[in-house]
Amino acid sequence: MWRKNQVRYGMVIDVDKCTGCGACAVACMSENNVGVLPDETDKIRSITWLRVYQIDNGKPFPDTEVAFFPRPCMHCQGGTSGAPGQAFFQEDTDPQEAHTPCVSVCPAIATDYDDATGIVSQIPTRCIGCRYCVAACPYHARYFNWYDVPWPQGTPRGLSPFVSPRMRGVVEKCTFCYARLQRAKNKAFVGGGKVGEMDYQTACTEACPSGAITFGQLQNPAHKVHKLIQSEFAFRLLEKLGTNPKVYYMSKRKWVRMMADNHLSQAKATQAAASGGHK
Amino acid sequence: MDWDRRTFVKFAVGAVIGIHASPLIPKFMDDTAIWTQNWNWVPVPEDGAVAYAHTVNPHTGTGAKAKLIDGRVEGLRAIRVEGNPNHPLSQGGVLPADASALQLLYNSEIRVTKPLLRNRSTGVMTQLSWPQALDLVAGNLANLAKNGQAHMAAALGADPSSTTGQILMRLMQALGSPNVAFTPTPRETMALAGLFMMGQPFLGFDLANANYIVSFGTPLLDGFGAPVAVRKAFAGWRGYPKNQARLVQIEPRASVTASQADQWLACKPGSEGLVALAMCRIMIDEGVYDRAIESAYGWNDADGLPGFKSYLLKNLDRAKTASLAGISLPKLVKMTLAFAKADRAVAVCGPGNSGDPGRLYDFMSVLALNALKGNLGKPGGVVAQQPLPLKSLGGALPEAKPPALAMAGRPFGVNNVHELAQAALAGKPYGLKTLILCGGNFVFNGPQANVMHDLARKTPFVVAITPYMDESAGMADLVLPSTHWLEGWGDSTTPFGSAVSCYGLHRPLVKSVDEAKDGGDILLALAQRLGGPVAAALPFKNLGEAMAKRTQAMGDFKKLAEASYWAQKRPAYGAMRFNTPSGRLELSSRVLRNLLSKGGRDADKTARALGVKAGAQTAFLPHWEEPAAYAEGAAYPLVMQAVPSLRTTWGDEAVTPYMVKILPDTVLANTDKLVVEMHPATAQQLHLQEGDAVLVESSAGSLTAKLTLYAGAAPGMVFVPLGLGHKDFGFQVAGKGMNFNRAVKVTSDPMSGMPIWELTGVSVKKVRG
Amino acid sequence: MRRWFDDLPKYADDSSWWPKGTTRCRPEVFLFWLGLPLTIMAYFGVSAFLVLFKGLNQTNMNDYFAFGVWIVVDLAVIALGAGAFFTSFLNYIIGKTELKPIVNAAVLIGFICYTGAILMLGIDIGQPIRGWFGFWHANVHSMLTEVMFCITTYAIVLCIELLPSVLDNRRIGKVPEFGTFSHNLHTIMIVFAAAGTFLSFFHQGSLGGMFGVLYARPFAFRGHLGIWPMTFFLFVMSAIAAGPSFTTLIVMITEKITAKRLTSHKVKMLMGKISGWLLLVYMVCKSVDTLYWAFIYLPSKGLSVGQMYQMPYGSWLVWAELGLFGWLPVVMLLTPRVRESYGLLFLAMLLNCIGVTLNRFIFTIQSLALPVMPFEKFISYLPTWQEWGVASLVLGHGLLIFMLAYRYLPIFPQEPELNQR
Amino acid sequence: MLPFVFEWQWDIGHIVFFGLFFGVVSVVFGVLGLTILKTILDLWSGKIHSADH
Repeated sequence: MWRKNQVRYGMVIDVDKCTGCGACAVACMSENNVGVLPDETDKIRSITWLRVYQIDNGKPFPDTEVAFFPRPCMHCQGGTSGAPGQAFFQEDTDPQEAHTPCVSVCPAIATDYDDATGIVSQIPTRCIGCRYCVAACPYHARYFNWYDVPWPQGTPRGLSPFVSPRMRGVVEKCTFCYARLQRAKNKAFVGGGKVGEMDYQTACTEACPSGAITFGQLQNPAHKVHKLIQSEFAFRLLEKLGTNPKVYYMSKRKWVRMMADNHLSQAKATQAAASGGHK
Repeated sequence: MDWDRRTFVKFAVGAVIGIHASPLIPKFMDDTAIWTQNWNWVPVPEDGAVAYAHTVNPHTGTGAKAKLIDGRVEGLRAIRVEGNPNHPLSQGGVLPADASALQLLYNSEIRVTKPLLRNRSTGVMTQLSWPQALDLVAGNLANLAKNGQAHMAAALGADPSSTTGQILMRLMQALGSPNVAFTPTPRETMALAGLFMMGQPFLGFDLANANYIVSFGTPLLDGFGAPVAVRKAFAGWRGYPKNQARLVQIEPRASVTASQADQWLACKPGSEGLVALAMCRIMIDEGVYDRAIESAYGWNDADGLPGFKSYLLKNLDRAKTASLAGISLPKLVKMTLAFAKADRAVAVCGPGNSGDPGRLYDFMSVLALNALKGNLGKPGGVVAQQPLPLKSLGGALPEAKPPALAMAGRPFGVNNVHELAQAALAGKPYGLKTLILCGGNFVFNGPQANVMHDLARKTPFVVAITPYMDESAGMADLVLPSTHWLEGWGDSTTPFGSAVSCYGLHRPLVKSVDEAKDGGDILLALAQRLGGPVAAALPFKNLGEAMAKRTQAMGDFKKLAEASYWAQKRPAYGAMRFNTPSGRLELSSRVLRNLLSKGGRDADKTARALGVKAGAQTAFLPHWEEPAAYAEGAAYPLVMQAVPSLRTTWGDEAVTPYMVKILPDTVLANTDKLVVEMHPATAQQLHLQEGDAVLVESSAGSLTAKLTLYAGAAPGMVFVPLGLGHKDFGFQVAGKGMNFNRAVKVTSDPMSGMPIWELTGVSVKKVRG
Repeated sequence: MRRWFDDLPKYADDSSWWPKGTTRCRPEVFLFWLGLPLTIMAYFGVSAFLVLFKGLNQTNMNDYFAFGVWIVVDLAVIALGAGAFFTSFLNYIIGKTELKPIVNAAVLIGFICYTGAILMLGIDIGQPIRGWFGFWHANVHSMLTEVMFCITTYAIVLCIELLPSVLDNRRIGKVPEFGTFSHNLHTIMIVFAAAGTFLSFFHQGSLGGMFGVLYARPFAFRGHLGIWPMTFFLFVMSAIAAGPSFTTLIVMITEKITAKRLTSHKVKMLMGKISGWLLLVYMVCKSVDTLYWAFIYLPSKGLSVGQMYQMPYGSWLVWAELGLFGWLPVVMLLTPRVRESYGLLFLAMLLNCIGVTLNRFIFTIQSLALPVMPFEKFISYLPTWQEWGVASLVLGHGLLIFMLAYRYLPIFPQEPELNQR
Repeated sequence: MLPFVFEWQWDIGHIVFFGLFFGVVSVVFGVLGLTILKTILDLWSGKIHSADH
């Protein structure tokens, strides 16, 4: 049985519109006070809440093609996911069944699944740094602070007071710009209205110069995302695992859609593409 | 009582129980927990009243919205740069460079805060007061002027159309020096092509309304014109279940544009213009072209010179051309017919991937193709922008006597910073005594960085006006701190390719660091100190005042400043007015002909002298000249081209820490190694493998990098990311990768005289490391 | 005239502290050998300081390898330490009193393993001073929470279980308070044995559950039985199968080093037999589980077994874990002739212990090494010297404690009679 | 851990988990306490055991 009328924030990213410019990633970092380390080419320790993966179709010249998967936190719902491609967002009410991979494993409730919004929160000040959640996430959307951030002299002036900078030794990740929701709620409360679609948009959505990112309430027919996820071209990353993400992608290109999940038929090809390393 | 074992044990046990009973332990744990959340080296940003202010980033042309916070302790500060939804071009979108602008603004480790005098021998910097610094420069210039050597002072600026650029020009002109050059842009090539063929210097592509777009090697989606605007248009082309418009990309590499395009025709490097001509030929052969063009001057032979039609029919065999360009003819024909059939089709020319201003004849060819398509002045076609209603800063000033260094015997003066530098270095006709670098960071951006480096090193007195301790400042004797665009006044004009003209303006939003002044203010103060004609030519108290005068026609300056932009409402549709000698479209340019035969010179000879092989036979026609890079010889068998990316650079600003952070390891590999792309087959021929350290060497310079094999790279080429390899800009940016512009060989376009460096002949060798 | 050090031997003479009826090496020799564990501890000290002071960037762990050698060692030693709870379970609760001669040793080894593991976990987390949040804000749905609770509590139980052995020291035992206390503890030991068994059983399982519940990590995920994934039960089984072997192994090594007989071979054979049967049960389940995982579960996620084993973590691991270190020890331990031979029994038990260690390694490292997203890259991991330093703690403080205990505490009740000459 | 901890909300998991946990803990420490108590009583009543006896 499904709860359909709930507020569930989610995102649709149009891969065919994404030009991989990275504006989303940078806007995200400036919104959320992400630091920069002396060596950021060490990708397996570099904190990018929204990482733009580059993929290619592995075909020879001149049929080569690249595309981009901007990857925020998927804010997995867990539970029984909608069938691949099937758009309507489903969720399981049984708490045992419906659990987010990372939330259920955190020993200290430093990350939580907000039942009112479907947003997976992160509380760095409570995180003990066991990294169990990092191990649990197949999207590598969770990042551990391996270092203290060396803020260059003066740069803290440019930091936003709405998101506190993290300390070393804790995990952080995309929160769908939760601080923005807070502000929207406050405004709505003062104004006596409800939080409208445009009142709460994430930094990446706003920034994207080609409007490839759409954000809103997946189960609210009035919101754009609700229509978009019904499309036959909509898909999600690693749907077979049943993580039931709330971030959808769209592409007319079959190879892109194939690249989003593991397929026995493609086992070899995907491996080749992965080891091809054009990322 | 005495302390026997028993008492001790009792005491110990008692103590343990006591401690556990007391709140000591929980209190201590609580405190430690709190402490871990308040490490004093983790910054705590101050909260305060939030306000937004509109502005325009002059480097990207993006309409931005700065988020400001007024803190009780910290005062007013910017915490974010977001997009301005009202801005007609960027419509709320931003680029990485915009979104991370604060990282440059607030990094006091890279900002220049006070005037600094550098001792060349020791390299030691000493602080000066502003009066001292200005007197030093003014004294130097005045001295030159006194000895009739004013022309031995040169100034390089970022943007000639900006008010600061205008001030710089007037300053030097009034001083008596013809040597002012600016960062070369495709806007100038476009202006020339437009003037020569249509008498229209300001042309744009109505991308938003086109439904069939053929791009000739222009990196539409990797960085072109106003990148955000182009992306907004691109977003409109896309749709489900099928796209609204068809994009065809013609270039040698599977770039982002090529990949996102509906069709990618991989061509030989530098043959894009040729493809445009081939399309013209096909359209003529198939008779699918707008008959109106037959009335154009130079369609048929005229004045004993071949017309465009006969030139194509005679010299441009379809099959030969296609194979020369490396494109399958059937594909090309099919595409051309679709292009001709489409109701709102446009052919786009522009800067190359390496960010050069483009080749004049290629631009002319593409314009001709558009004319053949008959889309001039039509929605989704090539339109003329309404010229910006900008007043000039004052009356015309007398031309400086001695010829400009960059003229190099050309019939018309052009902005060629590279020729200026080379002539000055060679001392032909004369050398430089003073060099003013006003923005643009030429020592890094070049175009040929090593030449600009030498120029700065050889010139006795170098002044750098810059917000940052950048490469140019590092070479300067005197560094004058100018403001960041969020701190001061400034403006920018219509970006390349835009269908509507647009003026961007930025004003001081936050307190400027220490003693930094607006670049314009510094120049004006200099003018005042120089006095005489110079002061008279620039009678403004400050840059703001100058901008106010210049923008009078745009209405109330205060309102304008707050809106931060002025823009033409809608593209100027309707029959295009041709301000040519013939009053018609000129496929064979008479303007050009007149220029070449100015002063009774033989146009044919001049043309040949300038490097147009067929001389007058083709010099005035859109035609194709083989790129110089082909003629580099066996020593440099490969062709090098840049990979532009909004992640590495846009405009003349430096890459920011966040931009470096999001670079994939196919651009910047661990640790901080530049990565160059090559086709697997080419690598095999050179016995190179994935991950090899290679030396990319041209006749002008070199760079070392890590090699990656990319099937999408054209064989016989090597592709180098653009905009990395800064020596300065702090530990987050310095030493990341290598500078493409240190390896390029800059040549001059035969006819426009603009510097071009789209392609460079190189050799690639494996090296240790 | 007397030199200042002439009296040293007298002062240093600790023979009165030795267990009754035993002989130990001379103090200076003992002191000399203490140098070994102390050196290791020093190495640990330096590494631990660096990690705590500079942060976990001192390791080679990263956002892909969230867990490293520390977790592997933790899991391994906790599994090997299972001898403690299972032996005392058999001894006190089932009433297999034949195991009495070895139960002290088992408890001591358990104590070493658990304290070592806890210390390492304290260093492994990014915010050690906040470690207790795990207890305070406990998420009862997390396997790791259960592990934390059970391990800590069980460590306390182990201390209590070990207490009698300490109190029975010849000198300490003379103190009436201690003697009496120890006597009373002995009489009630069954309760602690029961509690220990309960706690141990659950956290051994939860350690396996930790991986089995990672349903987004196809390599580790396993189907559930009730609220527990298969790995829960597999880990318990492998632990109780390897524990007794490890205990016996240590005893045998001690015998070789001290050139004494500490327990009768009968006891060792019994331990071997117990190990053997438990390992058999485990191997059957494990094999079935592996087959199901490889041929039914993985394909359902669009993955093939081939993808799961990429060099350096190639398919050789399967053969090693299930064959050489799995079924082989089963066969050996269940063969009486093997158990009778000191050497072969030793070998069989060694294989058994390596097997369980390898299993923990595979679940920790390989689960993380394998990219789940098809466009991700495969990366491998090697620990830094700091990581090895911290990991060597168990060895260092293990040696130290065991040496002291062996010298002063009556760990091996059979020793006197077995070594009469 | 305790119902008055910030953000504590009751669910069956808490009851089961902490029920068992605190159960075991109280057994362990209870018995330990009793043993200590018994020891003290023994010492008073002179039922003294020591390594010699």
